[in-house]
Parts: sequence; structure tokens; C-alpha cells
Amino acid sequence: MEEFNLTILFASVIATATPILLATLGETISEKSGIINLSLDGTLLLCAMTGFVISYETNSLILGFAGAAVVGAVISSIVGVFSIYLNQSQVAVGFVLTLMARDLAYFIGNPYSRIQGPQVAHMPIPFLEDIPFLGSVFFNHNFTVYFSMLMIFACWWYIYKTPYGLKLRAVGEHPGAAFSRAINPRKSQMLYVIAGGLIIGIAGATFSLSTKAGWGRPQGAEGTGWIALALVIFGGWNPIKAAVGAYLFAFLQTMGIHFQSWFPSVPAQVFNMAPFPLMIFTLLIINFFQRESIILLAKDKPLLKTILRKLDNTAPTSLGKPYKPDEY
Amino acid sequence: GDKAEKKANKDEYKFGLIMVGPHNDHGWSQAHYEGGEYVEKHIPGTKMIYIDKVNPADRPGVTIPQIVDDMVEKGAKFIIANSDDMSDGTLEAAKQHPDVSFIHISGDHALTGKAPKNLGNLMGKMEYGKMMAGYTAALTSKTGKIGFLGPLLNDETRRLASAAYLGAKYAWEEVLKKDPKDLKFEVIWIGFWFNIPGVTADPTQVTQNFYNKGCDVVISGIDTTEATIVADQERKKGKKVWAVPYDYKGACKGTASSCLGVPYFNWGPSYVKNIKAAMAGNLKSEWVWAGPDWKDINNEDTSAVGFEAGAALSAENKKQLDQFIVELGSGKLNLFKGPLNYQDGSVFLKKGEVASDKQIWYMKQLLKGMIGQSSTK
Amino acid sequence: MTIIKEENTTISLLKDISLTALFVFIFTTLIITISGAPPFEAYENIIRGAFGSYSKFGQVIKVWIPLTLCSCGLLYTFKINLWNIGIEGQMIMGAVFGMAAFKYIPGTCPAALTILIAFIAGLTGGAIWALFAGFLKTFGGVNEIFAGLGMNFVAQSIILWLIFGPWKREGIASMSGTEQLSEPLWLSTFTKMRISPTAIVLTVASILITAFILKYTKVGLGLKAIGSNMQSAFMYKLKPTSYMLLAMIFAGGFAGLAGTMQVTGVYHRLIPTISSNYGYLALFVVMLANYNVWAAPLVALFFACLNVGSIQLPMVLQIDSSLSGVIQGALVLATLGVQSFKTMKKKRREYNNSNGRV
Amino acid sequence: MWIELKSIHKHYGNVRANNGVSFKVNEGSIHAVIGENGAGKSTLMKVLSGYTSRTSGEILVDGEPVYFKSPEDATKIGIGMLYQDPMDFPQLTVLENFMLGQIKGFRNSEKKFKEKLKKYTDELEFDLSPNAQLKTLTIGERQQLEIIRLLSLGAKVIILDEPTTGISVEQKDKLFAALKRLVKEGKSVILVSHKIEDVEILCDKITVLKQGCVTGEMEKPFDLEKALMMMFETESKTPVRSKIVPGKKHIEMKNVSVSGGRTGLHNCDVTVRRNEIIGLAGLEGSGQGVFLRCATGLLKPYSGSVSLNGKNMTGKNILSYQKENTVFLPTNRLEEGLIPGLTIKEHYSLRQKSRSLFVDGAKASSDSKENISKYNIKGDPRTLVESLSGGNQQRLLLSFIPDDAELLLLENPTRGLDIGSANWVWELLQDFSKDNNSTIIFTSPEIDEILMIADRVLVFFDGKIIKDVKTDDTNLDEIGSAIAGKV
Ligand SMILES: Nc1ncnc2c1ncn2[C@@H]1O[C@H](COP(=O)(O)OP(=O)(O)OP(=O)(O)O)[C@@H](O)[C@H]1O
Ligand SMILES: Nc1ncnc2c1ncn2[C@@H]1O[C@H](COP(=O)(O)OP(=O)(O)OP(=O)(O)O)[C@@H](O)[C@H]1O
Ligand SMILES: [Mg+2]
Ligand SMILES: [Mg+2]
Repeated sequence: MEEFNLTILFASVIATATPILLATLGETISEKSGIINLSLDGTLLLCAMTGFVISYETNSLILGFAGAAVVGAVISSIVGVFSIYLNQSQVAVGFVLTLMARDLAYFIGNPYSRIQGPQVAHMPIPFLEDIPFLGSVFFNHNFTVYFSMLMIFACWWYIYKTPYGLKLRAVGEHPGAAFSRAINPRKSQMLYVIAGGLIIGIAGATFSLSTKAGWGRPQGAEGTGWIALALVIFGGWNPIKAAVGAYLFAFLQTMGIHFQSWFPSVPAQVFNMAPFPLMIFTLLIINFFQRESIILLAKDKPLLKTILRKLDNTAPTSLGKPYKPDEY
Repeated sequence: GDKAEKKANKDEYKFGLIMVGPHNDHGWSQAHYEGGEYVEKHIPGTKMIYIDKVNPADRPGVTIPQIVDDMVEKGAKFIIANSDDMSDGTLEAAKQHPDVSFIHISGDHALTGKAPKNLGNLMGKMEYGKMMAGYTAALTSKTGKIGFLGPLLNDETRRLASAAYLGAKYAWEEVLKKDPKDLKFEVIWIGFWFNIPGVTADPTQVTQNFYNKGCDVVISGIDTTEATIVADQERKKGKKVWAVPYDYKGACKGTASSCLGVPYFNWGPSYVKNIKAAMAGNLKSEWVWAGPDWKDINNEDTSAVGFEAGAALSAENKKQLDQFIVELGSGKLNLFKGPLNYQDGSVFLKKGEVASDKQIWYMKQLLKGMIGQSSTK
Repeated sequence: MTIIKEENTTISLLKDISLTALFVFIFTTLIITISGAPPFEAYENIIRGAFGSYSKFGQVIKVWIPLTLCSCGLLYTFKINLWNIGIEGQMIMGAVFGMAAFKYIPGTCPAALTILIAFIAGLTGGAIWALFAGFLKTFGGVNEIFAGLGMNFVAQSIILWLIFGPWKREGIASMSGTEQLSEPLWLSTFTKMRISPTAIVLTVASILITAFILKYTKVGLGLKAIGSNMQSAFMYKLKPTSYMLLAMIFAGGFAGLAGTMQVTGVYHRLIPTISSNYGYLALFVVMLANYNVWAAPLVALFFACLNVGSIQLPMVLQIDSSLSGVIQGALVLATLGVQSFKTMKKKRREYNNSNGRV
Repeated sequence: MWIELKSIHKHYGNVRANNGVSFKVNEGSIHAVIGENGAGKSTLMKVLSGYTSRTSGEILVDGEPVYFKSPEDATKIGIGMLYQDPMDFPQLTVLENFMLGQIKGFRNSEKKFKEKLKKYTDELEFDLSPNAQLKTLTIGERQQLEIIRLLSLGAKVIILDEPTTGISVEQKDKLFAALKRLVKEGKSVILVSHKIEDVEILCDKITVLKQGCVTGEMEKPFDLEKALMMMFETESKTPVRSKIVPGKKHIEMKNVSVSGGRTGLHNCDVTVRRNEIIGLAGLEGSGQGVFLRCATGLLKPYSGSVSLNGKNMTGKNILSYQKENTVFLPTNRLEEGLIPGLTIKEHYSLRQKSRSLFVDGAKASSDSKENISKYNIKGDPRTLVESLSGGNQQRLLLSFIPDDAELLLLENPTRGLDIGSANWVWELLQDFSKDNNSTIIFTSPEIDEILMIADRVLVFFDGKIIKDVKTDDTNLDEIGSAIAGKV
């Protein structure tokens, strides 16, 4: 019965990847400015809940998405304020928030669980959807999917092609030096953490209003945040590579169901774990290739050098390190 | 005022309901919850205490004996545990509280003799409901590909999946007279009664996968409503697909366009019977398998299981279904009748042999002709 | 002079605690009100749910045990400045190893001995799992947070695979777990509270051992030294790598012990969610206890009360029990906030003072 | 544009980095600010460039008082700074580094800036490729880029903080040529330096800082001896050098290259014999620190070999070196030697040799009391080390030298000690060396101290040993010019 329809397979990969892709992009922006927003997993859930509840109560999807985005921004701004202005460990605060936001979502969302609510409507793009193969894979979805695909390029363009993006990268690399160049590192870090939070919020609402429509405990979005965090690393803090990671993950996940019939002894959910060993492996590689001896070895070997450059997934230099202005 | 209230409380007969899922899951647990409400309505002076989401994912660290202790402290004299998952815990708690009556739903301690005197078992004969589900699915299906969204693997789930298959097979071969080879009935197990992210396979994705593979009807065997929600979404995309949810009479609500109908449990009457017996002090440790009231399977005061036809079921097929129900009820038609083989080819029922209750209850494999895992080897 | 200073710190500690509590109280009251439930009744129910009867308090102790064990483990890693987020996975692997012992030790072996071996196995399992993360950190340069997080998910997959695969019940594949242990392999319990004296003794011993090691041995001092300034370690012939691995072994060992305890003392089988999030919660506990060995069990007790008491919320008030998690999170967050404000104030004061002297 | 500083104070907690500094910088001149390490030069410049806010005092630009909240404000007025610690972005490209701080808005104006960059590089005869990643450039090239960037921002006063550390002689010449050209155009330059030679070639006026205060000013022509006096207060110390007969080979380095520090260490070939006392001279960060860390096993060479007492130690870790009775005392006491957060007693507990698992509290107490009195440390066993004064931290560190030490590697051992204490320390060390037949290798920023104590001097420049000479065969001038790269 396993006849494969590649069109359908890829289309469903694109569709399922949407929220995780958005979350990955949001986190990438935040981390690009140097702040690890570890609250991702809980924030996604809280935003999924907010999005659903608001849309349900107001019957407006737009308000739902907007509300979720605001909540995402609020949570990430807590991470921001604590780590940027109050000198607390980003990790500690993010971690506390991730558990707390999750519980808050369950608590507040309790009365809304398992009820039918509004959903984002299917919206094939006229003409484009008729292109063979590509049309069904890319242009036969709902708005959130198009939005997420757009966001990949928007983020990439913003980060690498605009002056603002240059400043963003500068802050993540060396906030002190950025300060000497007319950039206020604290303000921009705050700004980008919040911007990331907005996108994460939309990712959350995408879960409850489209990908896994509805609210409940569990919603189904649980754990996605951690995966997104892994994907940011896997993608080397580059939106396009991160997107590739997200799609790869969605592919693995979709395939997981087929794997059940191919490898009956392995439970399907084991395949959900794939990003984590990949993340650890990526980090090992990053570190390995930054070793002095390796760099020296590659010095006059152009091939090895290019490989190294391709694998070079260096994190923003000041990622996770608090920036302290030179005074108090 | 306070004292009077307390006094009134004292006269109340409290019974506790422990549910595995949310009490508003539009599925298994909600059916129980409404059964409890039915008791409150029909036996004056009874009061339900309930706790839902009792499973290790939702309430980590919480055990059945612990909850029972608490309910007994709150005055419960009768406890219903509604999941197969609670089997060990209920047994443990029943031994700890010999003066409280227990009903473990879907279990078999009373059948195997493990149960103490105060513990009984209750289940509905859902295999009939599932036959109807399979029957409508096959009648409606254009492609002949039917997906069964299975929960975890055990005797009960194998029994229900097989029953659905038998219903579908009957419709396909005997009613539609189509080629048996064209009927493809596949089961995928997610690992639990409902989705636990990261632990079970995701039912939303499994359902989508069914539809992507060309199935046009998905029969849900799990406690929650993902199948109908996905079916509805696919319909909005223009796909002609249907779903059959499970457990709860109101499960079709909101997804009318895709819902063919729902086989459901009606726990109220059985609860009333048991609690009344317990109040009178003559509840026995019995293993009860309550069937439908064939006169009217949807009679809420008499029938333990029913099938509520959905809006997406065509009038013509609905008529066929009614006919099918009549035949089942009259005993003219028995789908658990040989020759039937297990999936691995071994004989389940010899030609002409009719399965006993016990044979059906302890279903060791899926049936030949079904696609999917039979057991985890 | 020192005495005055100490008095001051006690008073200011009390001030901080009440300020934190006030924040959290206002916040949770607000949240409960938003959810439409009466806040004070909710609080009352939580308290009653934790202390209302022997069996309820026994339940609190049952939660307190793994929470405290994990906290003990985390004290070592925090001491050396490692964020052992992998504690959750370490607890899972402890449970898996413990269960393996129960499964494969023949029934002819005396129950007490089997249980002892299971505990040792669990401890080893947790420690091995922690060592993986430790090696990734020390030799692979992978941040312990990401290493630990990754290992958690891997552990989760392993336990799922076992429960759905090789260790499944006869004919059944359900996340509800493996076959139950035979009753002699359960930790025996006091009847009324249903808590196991063995478990309590082990936990109290763990606290005392941890306090002793951290306070009076070179290991404790070494952990503290490296945690405070790794760069100077060579002056004292301390090997940061070895100490980090040692801290991980301790953390994993205690977590593994907690995992086995859940198997033999609480669930009597292996379930996928055997760790019950206690590892993560223990991170909260230790942060809130300000990394103090004596405060940690108290905070753990408080958290256990919240966890157990909150089950009353759905039963009595029909609101979700996750309120306890919200309160716990808010507490830690508020504590961090109050701390920051204090250091900022102190710095400002110093700054002003030094200005004044110009 | 001329600038006047009036009574500038900058305090970091207890530290008074600048303690009332006043002087004036004329238009179209090159003004030098010199002083020893920690004199407060960088702090003052950061105040002037708006990077750091001042505690008190006034800055006048063309007679108008100004207040800078950030470097941006200073740039607007026309003050730009090249920082001592590189303030650029190694991961970004040359062009991106150039653009940062100049660009605004959404428009991608790479082309415009590429042209601008080219204009300036041509003008100053620099050679920078816009698309190269900055981390592939040398320190000198990175400085060139910074200077260009400042000019492009319209800087009229350019502050250079130690620009000549770590760059080659050609690059230095290029830099100086460029600076002279700029001054001709009417711009002013403030040059912060250790190197009196550089200052002599380039500058019109010198201000000397010491301990946060101005201790002297001087106009061309300079009396360098006097300037050095103002910097270091070289009072004559009692010469205590004792004649020692070198013994067997103690430590030997063959063609060793190590990375680390500002410059790393390149192709180092040295043999040190037992009983020798060797002084390492050189500007801070010229490779001496790396040499010591390599000799004690803290840094591992990527090429070459190290042997101790004839044993090959290449690639071994510090513990193996310690087994060979090597002791290293670093100069960053609180970062690399002591452990903030621990008390004096805990430090002695940590150093206990016994194999016992338990801390011997009584012994630690008596150890600390004994050493506190022997080394004259102002504190008690319960004092946290970070609250000791710098000098006392140094004494504590010195007290850690074990009795059986054979090879003492001391980085700036008298840093922060007054002269009396310094002499006392040297007496102690020399006695120790005599009694134990041990070798001492030490660094010092003060040539005098080296000439006074050491039997042999190694001069480091840009990560290389450029001079290796017996003290008897050399003099202050020779070493001084070697330090500046002239052999
Ligand atoms: N951010 C800071 N916080 C605390 N103290 C500081 C800070 N920056 C500098 N100091 C202290 O101020 C003093 C002056 O330092 P500064 O960097 O200005 O010296 P310098 O003259 O530039 O020395 P060098 O020649 O080594 O560069 C030193 O004692 C230093 O420790
Ligand atoms: N962080 C601190 N906490 C408490 N006390 C401190 C701290 N730093 C310095 N002190 C105290 O302040 C006083 C002055 O310290 P400082 O380091 O300025 O001394 P100093 O004059 O430089 O002495 P030395 O010549 O030994 O370096 C000392 O008594 C020291 O104990
Ligand atoms: Mg300086
Ligand atoms: Mg000092």
C-alpha cells in the first residue's frame, strides 16, 4: 500500500514545517543579536493558546495572530529585560519561563480545550497552483505557509542585505564595538529579542489555528520549541540553512509514519528525536573545525579549506554572553 | 447555613469518576462524564466527584491509589476508573479500600479472578458499533482504501479494529459486491489513547498521511477527534474524504461535512444499575459486557452502545445501515463467524464456527486481510 | 562588627523573601481571578490537598523524595558552574537501568538484594548518561545545556523504544508502561502514609552526604574553586575536566537513584514519563534555594506541597492543576528579579559613595 | 580643533583610574600620552571618545564644554578613537566593518561605500580588499581600516591607543607616514603609547600619566631620560644580583610555536640552565606571557618541542610539568591565580598536599596564619581574596611557591608592590633559588628591575625572541631599543 506520491509528500512536508520554521526564524533573529531565548518551547504553547482563545472569542483570525504575537513579544521581552538590564543568566530566565509559560497556557486555556474553533482557510494561489508539481507543493496551502516561506527570504534579506541587518550582526558579534559605532547594543538586543518573540508568537498561533487546529492539553506543539532551538544551531544561525533544517525535520517526521511499516520494531516517535543528535553532532563539528591544528592543517589545502568554510557554522561571537556597558 | 450544608452532604451518596482524558474531550472521557451526570439525574441524592486527565503525561507522579485515597476522604463510596491504563492501580486501590465499591472499565480482573470482592468490570460491546463504522466507511468509500487510526495495541483495540474491518468487508463484498482485492484496510497505531506529543505518534499527521495515501475514509479508534478535524480541513481543500470518530455521541458536532457517524458508548444506564446495586449493598464482583438495545440502539436509557449517523452519510447509505443494524440485532448476521483467519494465516474460527465472547474479548491478532501491525513482535 | 552585618543579612533576607512572596501572590491571584475561580479558595484547597490527611502528606513526601534527590545532584553541578539541564534524561536512564536490574535478575534472588542491585544499577545508569554530556562538554566543546537537552530527548526515545518494543507487556504495546514488578520488589511502606522508610532514609542520607561533601571535603572545595574561577585551577593542581566529570557523575548518580526510586517505590513499573519533570523542577528548586544545601530540601518540600495540593483544583474548583507550575515559575522569576535589583542598588550606592569622596 | 581636559575623574568602584587629569591638545599636532601599565591612559581616552562616562571633570572642545553620552556624540563633533582592544568585527568583511557606524536606514549602499573605501586606501597607500573577512587581516591592517573609517566619519581628532603594539616595522612606518599627512591637513592626533621611541619620532608634545594623575608635560625637543623618570620613578634600587654558576640544562625549547595572547610565540629556541635567573623583557603582550605559559604546560605548542631536565614534555599538561616541580605565578592575580569567592584559608586548604579526601581545617588555619605573618599579608584567614589590596594579593600568591620548586616562572612578580616590598620579595626569591638550586624566569615591564636581578635577558618583540644576552654584556639603552624592535 506504500505507493509514494512525491507531490503529496513534499506538499505535506512544507505544510507541517510551517510553525517550526517560523519558530526557528524567530529564534535565529534573537540569537543573531546575542540573546538565547530559551523560553521558546513554553512561549509557543502560550501563544498557541492565546491565538486560539482570542480567535474563538472574537471570531477574528487576525486578532488571534496579533494577540499571540504580542504574547510572544511580552515573554521574550522578559527574557530580554532580565538578561540585558538585570544581568541574570539568559539560560536560567529562559528556562524558568519555558516551564512557566507552558503551565500558564494549560491553566488559562483549560476551558477552551477540545472545542471547535476558527481555522485559517485554505488558499491556493491562482495560476501558480497549476504549475505541475511545484504548484501543488508550494502554492496549494493556506496563508500561514506562504507567510513562512516569505519570512525565510525576508529574514535572510534583512540580516544579510540591509544596513539594519549589518548592525544586528554587529551587535551579536561584539556589542562593545557596536557601541563605539553609534549603535546602542542594549536597545537593539531588546528590539531583536522582541522581534523574534513576535515571530515566535505567530508560530504558536499557526499551530492552534492551522497546523494542529484547536487547543487542548496536550496541544501537540509540545517539544517543538526545543527542536527549533536545535535547528537554529543546525542552521548555523542562517535563516536559509535553518529553513532547510526545518524542512528536513518535517520530512523525517512525515516519513516516521512510513517507517512504522518499514521498521515495525522501532516506534515512530523515535524519529522525532532525530534533530537532537544532529544538533550535538553539528556543535561537535563546529568546535572540531575551530581547533588550531585543523585550521593549520587546512592552511595550504584549498579543498579542505573550502569544506571547512562550508561547515563553518560559527555562532554569533557574543551569543549568550551578557554585554555590560563600561560603567554602572 | 454551613452546618445544614454539611448535613445535606452527609446524606449524599458520593461516587468518584477517574478519567484518563479531559472530561470535555468529545470522546471517551466525555462519554463517561456524561454517564456520571446521568447518574446524578436518575438517582436522587447521588453526587459525582471527578478528576480527569489522570495519565502520567498530564499528571506526572499522580497514581490511582493516591486519587482513590483522596476521593474516599471526600466521602466517595463508589469509584469508577475509566481506563485500561488504570488496571493495576485500581486493583491496588480496591485492595486498600475493601469497603468501597470499584468498577474498572474495560478491564478483566473479575474475569481472571484477580479481583477482590469489591471490584467489578464493565465494558460496552463496542464491536457492534465498530462494525457499523466499518460498514458505513466501506459503503461510502470511493477508493476502497480505509484507514484505521489505532490507539495502542492490546486485546481490546485489536478486537475493535477487527470488528470495523469485518463491517467494511461485509459492505464491500456482500452489499456492494465489489472485488475483495480492492478493499484496503490499514491500521496505524499511535501508541496511546490520545496524542501525547513526543511520546505517541501524532494522530493529526497519521490521519493526514492516510488521506495523502489515497484513503478516503478514516475510522478513528482513539479517544480524541483529530481524524474528523483533519477530514474537515481536507474537505475545505476540495478533497472528498470522510471520517468516523469514536466514543462520544456528540463527536460529529462541528464537523458535519465529513462525519459519517459515530459509534458511541452510553454509560449512564450501566452506571445507574451498578450504583443502585452498591447502594443497596448487593453489588457483586462481576465482569459485565453490556450490549446495545437492538430495539433502538440509540435509546439513551437502555442501550449501552449506539451509532449516531452523521450528516455526511448519504440517505441511501443510511437506509442500508439501518438494514444492517436490523440484521445484526436479529442475529441473522454474525460477522464473527468462521472461516476467519488471523493475520499470520493461523485459524481464528473454523468454517461455521461462531466466536464466543471470550474469543472476541481476547483477540490475539488482527484478522487476515487487514494491513498493519498485529502485535509487536 | 561582623555580628551587625549578619543581623543585617538576616533581616534583608526576610525582606527579600516577603517582597518576592508578595509579587508572586499578586501575580497568581490575578491569574486565578482571570481564570474565573475564587483565588482564596484555590489557595485553601492547595493547602488542604497537601496537608489534609496523612495519606496526602505521604503523597507530598513521595514527590519530595525524587525532587530532593535531583536537587542534591544539581548542587554539585551548579557548584562547578555547570547547567545540568540533562538531569531529566539522567533520571530516565536511572529508571531504565533500575528496571533492567529488576527484569533480568532471576526471581530466586532475595528481593532485598535485587532492590539493592537495582539502586546501584540506577545510580550507574544516571551517572553514565551524565558522563556523556560531560564528555561532550569537556572534550567536544559542546555547551552542557545543549548536550544535556539533546541527551534528554535521546533518553526519552530509548525508554519509549523499550516500552513499546523489547519490554512491552505480553501482546500489548501501550505507553502505559511495562509489566508491573512483583509485589516483593516494591519498596515496603508505612501503612497510613504509604511512604517507604527506605526511600526516606536514602533521601535524608543523600542530603547529609551532599552537605558533607560540599562543605568538608576537598572535592567540595575543588568544585567550588573551579566553579568560581576555572582559570586558576592549575595553581591548586585541580583538573577542571576531571572535576566537571565528577560533578556530572554525582548529579547523574543522584538523578538515577531518583529514577529507580520511582520504579520500585511509586509506579512499580517503567512508564515513559517516569521522570515526571522532577529533574527540571529540581533546577527550579536549587535556583530558588540559592544553591544552598539546607534550603534545597525545604524548597523541594514546598514545591512538592504545591504539586500534590494542586490536584484538588480540578476536583473541587474545576480549574487546571498546572497552577502549581505557574506559582513555582513565578517564584523563581521574582527571586531572580529581586536579587538583581538588590545588586544594582548596591552597585549604585557604591558608585555614589565613591563619587562623594571626590 | 583643540581640546582641553579639566580635572577628569573616572572611578571604578574603589579604583581611581583617572584622578583629576588636566591637559590641552593643540590643533594640528600629534600629542603623546605615555605612562606605565595601569596608569589610566586608556580610561582617559575612552572618556574623551565618549565610550565611558566620566565621574567628574570637564571636556572643552574649541572652548565649548561638551558632554558625550556615547561614542556617537563624540564622532559627531569629530573625535574618533582607535581602541587598544580591537573594537571591530572579525567575522564580518572589511567593507562591512567600514560601513558599520556610517550607514543608516534600509538602503543597501554597498557600492557607494566600496568607492569611498577605495578612495581612502589609495590616498593613504593602504592595501585592503573590501570583501576579505576581517579575521584574515593582520592587526596592522585592521588598524588601517579603523583609521580610514574614522576619517570617513569626518574625525578631526584621532585618538590612537597603543597602535604600534603587535604590528610590523613596515606597517608602523606606513602608519606614521599616514599620521603625518593627516596632521598636515590640520587634523590632530592623540597617541597613547609605552614606546618612548615612537613618541620621539612622531610627537610634538608629551603628557605623562601615573596612577591616574598627570606627572609631567614636555614639549619638543624631548628629554627622554626625564620622561622615563616621570613614567617609572626609577629610584635606584639596591643591586642585588648574585653571581651564579649555571648548571645542567633545565628547560629547553626547540623551534616552539604557540598561539595565544596578542601575538603568540613563534619559532622559539631557548635553553635555560639550572640556577639561572632570567629576565624576559618586552612590551606587554609581546610573547613573554605566552612563553611562560608554554614553559609551564598551560599552552601547548603546535610545533616544536619542549623538554624539562632532559625529558621530553611536548604536549604534556600542566600537571606533568608540576610534577617536575615547575611553578608558575601569573600576573592577573584574580583571573589566573587566586579564586575570588574563596577565603585565604580556603586557598591554603586547596593547596594542601595530603592525599586525604577531607579538608584539614586546623592545618589550613595554621598554614594561613603562618604565611600571613611570614609574607606580611594584611588580612586574616577568613578574608575573601578579592577584598585584599593588589599588593597583598601578590604576597599571597608568592606564598604559594612550594618548598621544592625547581623552576619558577614568575610573571611580573613585583607588580603592585612598592619598592621596599619589591626588594624584600627579590631577596626572598634569590635566597630560595640559592637554597634549592632552582631556576627563575620572570617578566617585568621595568628594564631596570631586569638588569638588576637577572643574569640573562631575553627580549621579546612581536612574538619572537629578538635578543638573548647576558646582563653583563648589555645595558639599558640596548635593551630599550630591542624592546621597540630595533636590534
Ligand atoms: N571597566 C573597568 N572596571 C574596573 N576597573 C577598570 C576598568 N577599566 C580599567 N580599570 C582599572 O583602571 C586602571 C587604569 O586602567 P587603564 O586601562 O586606563 O590603564 P592604561 O594606562 O591604559 O594601562 P595599559 O598600559 O596597560 O593599557 C587600572 O587599574 C584598571 O584595572
Ligand atoms: N572588593 C573589595 N572588597 C572589600 N574590600 C576591598 C575590595 N577591594 C579593595 N578592598 C580594600 O580596599 C583597600 C584598598 O585597596 P587597594 O587595592 O586600592 O589598595 P592599594 O592601595 O592599591 O594597595 P597595594 O599597594 O597593596 O596594591 C584595601 O584595604 C582592600 O582590602
Ligand atoms: Mg591601556
Ligand atoms: Mg594596588
